Amino acid sequence: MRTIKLEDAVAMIPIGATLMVGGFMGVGTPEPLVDELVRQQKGDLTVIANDTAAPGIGIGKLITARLLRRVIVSHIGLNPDTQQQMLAGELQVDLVPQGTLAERIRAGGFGLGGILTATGIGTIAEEGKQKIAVDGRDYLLEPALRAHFALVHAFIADYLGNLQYALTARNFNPLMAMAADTVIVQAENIVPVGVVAPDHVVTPAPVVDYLIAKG
Amino acid sequence: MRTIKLEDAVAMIPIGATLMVGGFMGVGTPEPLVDELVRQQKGDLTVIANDTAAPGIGIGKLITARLLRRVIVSHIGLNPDTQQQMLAGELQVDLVPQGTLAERIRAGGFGLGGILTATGIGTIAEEGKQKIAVDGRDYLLEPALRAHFALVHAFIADYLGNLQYALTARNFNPLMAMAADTVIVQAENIVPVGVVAPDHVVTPAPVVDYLIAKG
Amino acid sequence: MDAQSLIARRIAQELRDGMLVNLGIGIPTLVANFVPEGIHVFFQSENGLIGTGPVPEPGMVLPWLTDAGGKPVTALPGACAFDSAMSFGLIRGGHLDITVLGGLQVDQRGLLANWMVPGKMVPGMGGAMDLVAGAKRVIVAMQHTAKGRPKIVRECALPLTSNRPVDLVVTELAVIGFPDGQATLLETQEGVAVEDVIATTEAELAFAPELTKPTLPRAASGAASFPPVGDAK
Amino acid sequence: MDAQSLIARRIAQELRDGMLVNLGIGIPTLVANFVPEGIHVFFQSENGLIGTGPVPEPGMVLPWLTDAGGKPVTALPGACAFDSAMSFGLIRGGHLDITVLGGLQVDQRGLLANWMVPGKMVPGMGGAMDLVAGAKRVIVAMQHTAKGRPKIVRECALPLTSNRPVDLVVTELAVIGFPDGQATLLETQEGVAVEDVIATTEAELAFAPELTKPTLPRAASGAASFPPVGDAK
Repeated sequence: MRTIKLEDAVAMIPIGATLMVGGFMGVGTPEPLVDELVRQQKGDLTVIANDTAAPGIGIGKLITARLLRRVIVSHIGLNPDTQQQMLAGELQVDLVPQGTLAERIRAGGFGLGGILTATGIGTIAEEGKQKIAVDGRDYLLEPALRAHFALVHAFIADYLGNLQYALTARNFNPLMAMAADTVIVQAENIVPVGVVAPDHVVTPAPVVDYLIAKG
Repeated sequence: MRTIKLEDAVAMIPIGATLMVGGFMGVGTPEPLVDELVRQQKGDLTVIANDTAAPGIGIGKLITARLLRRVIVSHIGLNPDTQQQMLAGELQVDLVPQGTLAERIRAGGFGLGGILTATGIGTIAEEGKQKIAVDGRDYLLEPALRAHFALVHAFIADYLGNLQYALTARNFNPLMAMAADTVIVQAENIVPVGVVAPDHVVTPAPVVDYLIAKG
Repeated sequence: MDAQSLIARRIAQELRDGMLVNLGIGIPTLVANFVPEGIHVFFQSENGLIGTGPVPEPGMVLPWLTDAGGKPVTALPGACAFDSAMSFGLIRGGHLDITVLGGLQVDQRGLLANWMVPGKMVPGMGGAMDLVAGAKRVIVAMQHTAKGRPKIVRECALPLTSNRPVDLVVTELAVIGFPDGQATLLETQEGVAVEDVIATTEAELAFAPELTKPTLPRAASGAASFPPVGDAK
Repeated sequence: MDAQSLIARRIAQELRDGMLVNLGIGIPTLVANFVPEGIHVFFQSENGLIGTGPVPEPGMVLPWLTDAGGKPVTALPGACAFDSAMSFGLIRGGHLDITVLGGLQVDQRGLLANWMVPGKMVPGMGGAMDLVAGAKRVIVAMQHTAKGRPKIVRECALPLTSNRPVDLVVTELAVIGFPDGQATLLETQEGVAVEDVIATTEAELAFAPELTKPTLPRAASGAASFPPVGDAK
């Protein structure tokens, strides 16, 4: 793990990259990283996230700035900009059931080829997907998801990169921290090694590549 | 969640049941529950666990007492009794790669049909298993595992049943706490509600059925 | 009591001590206000918390503690937090005793449509498909009709949420179950006549034995004359 | 220096700052004693810990903190604990930079057998199959021969651990890699002649350019005359 300046971290991300971005309706989204993506006008991005939040919040800022080519999300209902860009054909929106999305990301980070879930069977979400029977019950095969970069929000990071999350700001963050080639973390608090008890660490330090330095 | 006396908890378990038992070489195995199984001579059991520990330790006690018909485990190397009963045809031993075992148990608890892993491909562990190609790579389909009862060891339980584990005694315990019809917990410490911070809870209270009362 | 509270109060009677329950947004949220005395229910918020508490006092908002809509909440003693994989593991894995969701349409066999109106409203399914596929019991909380049109229909015109039928539909008029895969009127709300339910329901209804049978033959109720659906709220 | 320490010391030279490394039991464990100065390596114990420390002082044993063999250890500052799914997620998901394992046999193409001897020793694969399938780099630490018989063979007689070839085999005699799927002698340990390696190796060896080519033609080395294997330690 290396510490890095916010602008240098975002400078590493090429136009057209696939990003996982933590957060649930903006809660637990690393806002400084989102703001810097907008400032550096990193465009043509694919974003994998729970939702597109709302205008002015979290991923909503990327939508409004028209930096996204495609989103893979479970919900866009609270962001009219997303709906409008989607209907105008300017943004590809892949809707995935939330539990399936979480497990597909986890599978990507845990080295599994995909997941077998009954969710979506008998609905339009099953279209184009392989069905696999296990013990007489049908499941959809939903492939694993990975990204070039994960933008992760943590409540506490220690100097080694061990991460702890706060309450509902945890959501997709620890899953994404496992599932990207390069993991960039913005932490509310950076603390010396040993301040976080081993049993309270949620994301182990070795998976973190970069920790955004305090200003 | 209900509190229950040790003997009453074990009395619920029928002869021939399938049990998941937490622990790794006995570390994190709920020893009082194991001892009570031996005392009540609950036989013909199938045990799903990481290993069979060693004679006199954890699941090793069930082996020595000849209470097991079948074990589904990743390792038996440190228990000569297991090897001897296996070679004598008295005990069915299903060996499963450790990471596959952990994920199969998790899949059972998380409502997934099974897992797709490359582990075991090209070895005798692939025999009889379905191979599934995802994005051009082969994976073994390993079905989910569930049990009638999970015997779980926790470091701390609160009065509601929220669980926290200690260091390497965590291992399979939180996975098994999700994957059985009835979950019985033996905790080293039982504390009032609120003593464990919400972010430190590993197993949420609602999945716990019974907590062994202190003597 | 308004229609929404009537629905929520009736659903709350389904709660039992120790249950894990997920409440959707809208009417379902109100169920928490009617938990019978003396029982403890765990409410799950799918964004990662069991033990959601009421809105915080002014000055006490924690930005990392919200409901699934992003609105600040509090946490009760004994609450626990988890990631989204665990949250849906609880849902998909059969640990969730009851999910209460809103509905756009429910059909004859109990199949639910509640996540999109093609071309008009495409919010995404969020957690709805997992909740209906995974919960032990699925209860739909909705008004009986939308703009005068029935929401309990012969067949859903809107895209389904799951191929798993719901267990109970509670409206301001009635409680409907699906024993043997057939929409069945189990109760009417206080002061509502069986005939009122039939008149505002498109689906063929069977009747629970303890209900007074309707006096009008089904064919005469005119249910088949409702205009086609598709823009239900 | 004894054979085991020679092997461990050479493997330790493969470690880099910040790496996540899993050490198997036996010779691999010794690698931790030779970590080069000035670098920090995360050692994972697959029973659920990163940051395993040395054996505790008398009176300081914590029964909930052991190595994968159940022996008491300590935890270093910055350690973290996790369940077995996470432990193998780190391994299978490509987060583990190096796994160092013991070996019974390694073949010509780098395929490893290290988990059973049919009819004699069936301990179970434990984590070995996941480690070999999942780690970024697989290093085998083993003695060059067992009871005088080569362990680096044309084809493994014992059941394979994975269909993924290992990256490096380090013995007390040599360092062997598998570029282009061919066993290749990369180095000899100090004082060991290339001929000594050839004489104790059954597999056909290629030679790294910087190595002195052997003077004996391969066919004359008599490697083909080794007795069949099957009870290697």
